[in-house]
Amino acid sequence: MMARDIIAGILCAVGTFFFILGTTGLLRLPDVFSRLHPSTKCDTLGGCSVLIGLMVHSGFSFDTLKLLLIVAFLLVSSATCGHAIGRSAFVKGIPIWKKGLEREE
Amino acid sequence: MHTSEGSIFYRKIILAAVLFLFWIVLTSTLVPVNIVLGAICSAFTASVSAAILGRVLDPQITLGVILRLPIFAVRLGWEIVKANYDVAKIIINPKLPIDPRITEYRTYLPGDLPKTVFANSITLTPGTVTLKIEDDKLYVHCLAAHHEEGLHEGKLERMVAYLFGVRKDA
Amino acid sequence: MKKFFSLLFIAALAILLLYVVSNMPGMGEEDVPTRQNVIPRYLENAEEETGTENVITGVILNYRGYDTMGEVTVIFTGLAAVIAIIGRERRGKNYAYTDLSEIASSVIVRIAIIFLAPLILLFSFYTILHGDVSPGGGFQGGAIIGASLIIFTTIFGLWESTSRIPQKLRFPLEGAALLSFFSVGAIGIIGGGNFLTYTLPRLTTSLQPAVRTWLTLLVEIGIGVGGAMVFISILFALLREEGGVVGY
Amino acid sequence: MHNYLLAVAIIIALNAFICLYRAVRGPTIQDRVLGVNIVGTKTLITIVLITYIFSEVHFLDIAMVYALLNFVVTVAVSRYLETEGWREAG
Repeated sequence: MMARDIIAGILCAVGTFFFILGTTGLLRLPDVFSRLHPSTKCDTLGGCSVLIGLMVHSGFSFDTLKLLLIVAFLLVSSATCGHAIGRSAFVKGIPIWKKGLEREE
Repeated sequence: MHTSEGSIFYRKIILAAVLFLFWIVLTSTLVPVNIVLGAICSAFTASVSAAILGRVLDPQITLGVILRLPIFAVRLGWEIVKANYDVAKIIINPKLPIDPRITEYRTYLPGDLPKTVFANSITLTPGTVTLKIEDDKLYVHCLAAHHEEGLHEGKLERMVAYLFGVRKDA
Repeated sequence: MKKFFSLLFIAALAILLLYVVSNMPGMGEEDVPTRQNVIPRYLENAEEETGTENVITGVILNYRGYDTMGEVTVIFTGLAAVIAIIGRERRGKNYAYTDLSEIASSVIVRIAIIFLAPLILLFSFYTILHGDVSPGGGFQGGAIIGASLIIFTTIFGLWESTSRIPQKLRFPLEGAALLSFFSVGAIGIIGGGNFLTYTLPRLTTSLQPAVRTWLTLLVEIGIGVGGAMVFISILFALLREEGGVVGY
Repeated sequence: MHNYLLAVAIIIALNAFICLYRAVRGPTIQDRVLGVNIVGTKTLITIVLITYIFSEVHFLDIAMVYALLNFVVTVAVSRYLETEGWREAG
């Protein structure tokens, strides 16, 4: 058991926690706009955390750079995807959920 | 965006160089055959994508932007961590204390690229998602009231302005 | 009641299938029928016989070359079917394009695609060229090129895409897949071997593996380019409408 | 460490499975697209974990393809959804 493995383990655990959080948010929140929040934030951070953990775990090599590339790609693509979905819902005029309304399951 | 033939050519070469680095990372070997293939492929990709997309590398990417990028990335990373802590608190709370609203925000950032970076940073940070962008007006969905206030403080905008070296009154 | 019966049916089916699966020999065991005859030869000799590190590429492009040629033909049949119904673009005729949308595409998505498109394109070339050492190959790389063109078309519009990749360019390239197959196969026949044996006449044996590798690469590139062009042609043909005015 | 990574992979895969609920049930089409996108992200991370569990470096390429296609699918479908029906509306 090396210090590197411990750091990697902690980062992976944090990532898993955020993934579970994202899933919970996706199931609990009331409408499509608020569901975008856990998807864009928790999944991005969870994914990046697990990937960085694996980078620490594997040590430096070309594969580490590949993982870094995936991290950068994940950051750009998840933000853009969240925006694209939100925009399509907004342009289509889906009403947003206000306080006091019934939850839309 | 006044670009002469020469500067387009230089930007094509820079794009090809970036793609070549990407190729080296992908193939993860330094065999001569691979390097030759990579040089051919990246040059070909640069010219083809310039022809298909109709433009090469945004002219707003300067050396200064690339140098300031790591600082920006670290600050943005910290903001993302804070954002997640915030959203986590809301989701775990059994009462689900949310009060969603859509707010408008006017940005002074010029050009498409800074606006895009700004909008994507908004999407990644506390309880806000950019829904639509019209010229310099952004429609932002906020999860709760304090997120809206946080957005209007303009901290993120200052960060992006720092990245692209933009002054507010410029 | 109906739901109950369907559930019951599904449960019975699941039990039956699980029973059948449990009687099958385990994965990777020695006495599996597929491991008796042809697989050991592929696994042992593929690397030296075909000159490719990835056994699957060796099987697809060498041992079962005819099979792959058939698959390429299937893609062409798809294109032929689409064209038979909708027809190719003809010179001097005007077409309307269905995506003259009044809703302008988002700046954010456009900028993101402009940044990512070169990377996607380069990645597809990587997939095509490194089919012999990594997962991937001509078909997969061609599909990735097709996918990148799909997003380009959805964001920038069909008119622009068709003018950037004109039929004049697409038409000859579509045949690249079959053509590279036939020509490389014919080289084998000229060299005195079988179809698709990748041998050149009167070559010293030390040069033979390198030649095989490069010819395999050539076939991969042909399949990739041809497949991508076929995908793009099908996409354009499906989105097009006849009888309107060209342009916005 | 391998067993630990395997556990993480299994938990994330289960998460992806639960997210399918949103893709199947989601009241609006945008919900479904969002569900599919999230399942894609989780699958990507699972593939990367599997790379390190089996020490098969080539799987990273598959993970990259998955990331690219996830992006392509989401953007293309969202674009289709927002322009859908513009002709009927005038």
